[in-house]
Amino acid sequence: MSLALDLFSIAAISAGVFFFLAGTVGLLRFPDALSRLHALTKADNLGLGLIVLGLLPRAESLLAALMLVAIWALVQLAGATAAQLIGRAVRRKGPAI
Amino acid sequence: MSDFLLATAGAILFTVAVGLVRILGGPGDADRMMAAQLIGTGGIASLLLIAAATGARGVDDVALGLAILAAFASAAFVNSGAPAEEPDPNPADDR
Amino acid sequence: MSSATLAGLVGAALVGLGLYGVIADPQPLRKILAFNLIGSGVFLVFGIVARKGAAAGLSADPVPQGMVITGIVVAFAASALAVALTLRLFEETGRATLRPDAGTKPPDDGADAE
Amino acid sequence: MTEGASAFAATAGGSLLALPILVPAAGVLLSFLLGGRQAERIALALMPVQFGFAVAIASLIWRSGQPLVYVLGGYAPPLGIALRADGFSAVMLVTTSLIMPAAGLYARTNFATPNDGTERRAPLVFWTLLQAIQAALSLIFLGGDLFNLYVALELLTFAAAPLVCLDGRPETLAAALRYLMFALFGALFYLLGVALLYGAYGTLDIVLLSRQIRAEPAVWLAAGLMTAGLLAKTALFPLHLWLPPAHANAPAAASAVLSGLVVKGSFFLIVRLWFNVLPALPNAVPEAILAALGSAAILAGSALALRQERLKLLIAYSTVAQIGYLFLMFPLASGPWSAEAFSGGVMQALSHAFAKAAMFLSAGLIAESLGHDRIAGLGGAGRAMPVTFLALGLGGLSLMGLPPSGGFAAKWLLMKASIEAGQWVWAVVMLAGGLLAGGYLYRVLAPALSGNRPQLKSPPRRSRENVALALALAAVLLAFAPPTFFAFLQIGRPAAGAALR
Amino acid sequence: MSVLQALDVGLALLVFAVAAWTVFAPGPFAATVGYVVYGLLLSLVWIRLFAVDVALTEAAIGSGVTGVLLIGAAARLRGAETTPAEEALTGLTRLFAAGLCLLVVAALAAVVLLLPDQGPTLAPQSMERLPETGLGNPVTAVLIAFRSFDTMLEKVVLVLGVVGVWSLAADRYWGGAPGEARAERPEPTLAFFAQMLAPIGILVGVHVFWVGADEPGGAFQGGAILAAMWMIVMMARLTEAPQASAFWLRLALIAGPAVFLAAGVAGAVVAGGFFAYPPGLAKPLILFIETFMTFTIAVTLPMLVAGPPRREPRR
Repeated sequence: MSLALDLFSIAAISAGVFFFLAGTVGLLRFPDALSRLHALTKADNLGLGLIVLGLLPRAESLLAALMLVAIWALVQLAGATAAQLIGRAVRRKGPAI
Repeated sequence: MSDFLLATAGAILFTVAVGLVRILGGPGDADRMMAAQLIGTGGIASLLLIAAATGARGVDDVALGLAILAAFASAAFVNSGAPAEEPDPNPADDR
Repeated sequence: MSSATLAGLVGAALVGLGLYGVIADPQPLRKILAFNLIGSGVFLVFGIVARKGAAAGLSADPVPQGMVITGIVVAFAASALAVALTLRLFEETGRATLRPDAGTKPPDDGADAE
Repeated sequence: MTEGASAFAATAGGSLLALPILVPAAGVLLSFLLGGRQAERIALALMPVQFGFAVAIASLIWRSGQPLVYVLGGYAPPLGIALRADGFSAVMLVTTSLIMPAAGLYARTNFATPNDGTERRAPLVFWTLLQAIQAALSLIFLGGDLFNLYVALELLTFAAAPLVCLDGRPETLAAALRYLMFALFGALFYLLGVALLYGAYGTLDIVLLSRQIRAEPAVWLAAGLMTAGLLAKTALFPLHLWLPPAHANAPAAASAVLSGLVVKGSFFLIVRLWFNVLPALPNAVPEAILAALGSAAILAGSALALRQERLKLLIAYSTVAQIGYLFLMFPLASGPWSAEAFSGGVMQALSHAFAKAAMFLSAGLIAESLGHDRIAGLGGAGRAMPVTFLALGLGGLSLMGLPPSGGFAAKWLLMKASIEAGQWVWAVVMLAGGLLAGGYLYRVLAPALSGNRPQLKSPPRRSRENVALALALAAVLLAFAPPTFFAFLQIGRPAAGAALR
Repeated sequence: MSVLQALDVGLALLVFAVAAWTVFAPGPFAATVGYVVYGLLLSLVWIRLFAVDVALTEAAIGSGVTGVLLIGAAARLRGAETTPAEEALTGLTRLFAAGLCLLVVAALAAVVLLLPDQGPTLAPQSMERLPETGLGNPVTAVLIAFRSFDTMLEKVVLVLGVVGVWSLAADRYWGGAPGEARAERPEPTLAFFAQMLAPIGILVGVHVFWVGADEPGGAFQGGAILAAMWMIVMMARLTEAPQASAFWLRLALIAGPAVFLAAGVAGAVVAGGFFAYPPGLAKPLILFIETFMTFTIAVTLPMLVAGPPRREPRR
């Protein structure tokens, strides 16, 4: 059982790292600010989500697990908001701001 | 297992660092703000991984605090850059 | 090398970087950033002192930790005051500068008549 | 720590030590809360109280012949914080509690709240921060813990910096910002030294530290960093650049407090550091460096004062020079002549505090009456406002070190000590500094006392002239300090370094 | 080298690189964003030093609130970015500065390396006296009991900070409200975010304050998170800063230090010394003081960020 959970953790966390990597590659390769923003938010939040998922089985208590989920949810909210705000600023003033 | 967690934390920090090199330099201030956003998510991820690996107590609260404040820099950036009263030049785009 | 010593070396480097910024950078805002770098370097030195004082079942000496928390709050207040001064100076003069001769212009009227 | 227990046996009346800090701090909070005219009322009402505390502390020390000690919260050092008052602390407390009300009485005209009681910006800020300076200085004079003293330094910075730009002119804003930057630099370097000392000895209590200090790299570095930081706050040459614009542009009452008292706060800590914390170090070289910087300050500050065109800037540069004298005591106060040199240094701090406060207040009156403070335009002004110029001149007497004045007593003691110690060079510098001071004061006084009476915009109010004159007379009267005064200064002074070496 | 050590080295290099960026970045805005990134990384370092209370403070104040302050300032200072030639330092001065800094770094690094692995500590004394306070978190005990005098005075410093910032107002705005006015039509994204976040953040802030008695957390950290919530609601222009002359605002700004000071003086009457707590009553008294301190910090930090009053007072 514990081995299965460990394997699950390893799989989820590795997938999470992969998405972080993908996000960074997107940042490096995409030509304009808006698509870079897209790469950043989507990949990062998926990445964090998978890492949280992988850490869930290792949480000491139900409360700690809920905390992890809450952290993920808050980052989702913050990421979506920041992306909106930055994206709109880019569109309003042009990418040079 | 804890070595694995630490290694992933390191890997995330590394990718974040590579991303920072790209976007801290710009070209625009918007790109730079993305750097703050990137390190926010990446930092929280590695914080959780390090905490799980080293068993330090109370780190969840730190991650929670960082998560709450994650969008603040962007909010300050937008807030001081463009007055809210200014009509959106292109309202149709907002949807 | 322990992680505490490593953090101490980072702290030393931060103090140096910040000091360079404070001396070499003419813009007030960047000086404020540099001050914050020095500050966090100093706090890290407190941090390693605390970590090396791990004892009695604690993983770090609480006394320096308390001092760092006090210091972070004071540093924030100092930044806020410096930023407010810089912004006001910018509003008044259209530029933010610390030129020495900015202070030596004689006032047009009574030096301190309110 | 049982070893330290005896150092913290609470002395009778020790709880008095908390009051000169807590009462003005409470005054700050109340003034800010109630606002309007209450700030002025609270500030002025607490000043005699503060004087009472200072005198009570001094008399307790005098009667017992011992320093007063108080442990806060029942947590003895090293875990907790102690307050300590020796003779030097008490003298500085009394001086502060005399100069503060003078500045306060003078400032009532400039910082009055209108009759309808509407709160105004400058008065509220001035009266609140004046009390904050009082609290910070009390803490500096009484603090027995190096981190607690860091908090005191920050309190002092936050209280003093906004006073510089109270009138909001752009050049005052720049001066305030520069002052703030130097002060922050100073506080951070001081704090870094504190961190190293804690790392080496696990305590920040001055008495406990002084028993353990050994000459080792961490201590040397800490001493260097803390001294550098405090020198920046004291504006010792070559870290003096911030002082003249800041002190010359502040309102006169604030300048008097800043120049007379606030720079003495960080000077006091340098004395504490070298004489109370680090007496066990072989300190001949660092103390010679301090005195060399002091000498440079005397010569450079005086020379720059000679070239100023504005009276307040001239007085501010003279502060740069007079601060230099304070540091001449360091190489002399460790030898067999230590008592004399120490007394001389303290006397210089006191007499400069009174004299400089008197001069800034006089300069403020002159600027208000003439509408400017250009030295070239002072011709005949001395005839129009004789009392003001008398105060200015008496203050100047003390700066030059002519008898009878506190400045003379100070320089005489220092000079005697330097000659007895065979360190002639400091005596020569002091003589040169006195001559230069005579030069820049002559530039001001000679034209003012001759020529036609100028048309005054408004004659200075008599009561305000008297305040300045009283301060100047206090500087003169210091010359007649009895021997018991100098004995008092030695109370609680650790046996000079020589005894330990 | 273990994985953990490798991670530490990597983290150290990253912190150093970002710090160097803030010093050498081409423009003030780029430097400021670098500083925000740096502040966040520092929280990780503090976790590695097992100083979780400090990490929380650094995350909330050092990175979060300071970030808003500095980014806002950098955005407003656009146009002041060019450095006139006469202000640039000469190469020689730079070289001298660099030499001086290297000297400081070398000396400091040497001393850091010389510090013994097991240094002097007050941890045992703290643990010995901890039961008297009724607290479980020794860092909180240091702040509110052992060195309460520092903490109280530092609260006074915050009040002076507000006085100093407000003193920069133009005379006609004295007593008016700082910051931006409430918007008729707030930015929808930001408004939504603020409305979503504020209730959660308030909950978290109170939680962090409350657990601070026994776990990492406390008045500073909880208060800073609460402060951030007020700031985001103001940034979204859902509400505006109160007038600087408002009595309740002044009361809120001094409540923390005033209650602390009053309790300290009361200690002289009932517990035999200034800032002493009566045995048995220490914990409730400490929580009482901390409640007011949390509240005051929550009000003070946004006021420090909002800057001097910028609008004429309403009567």
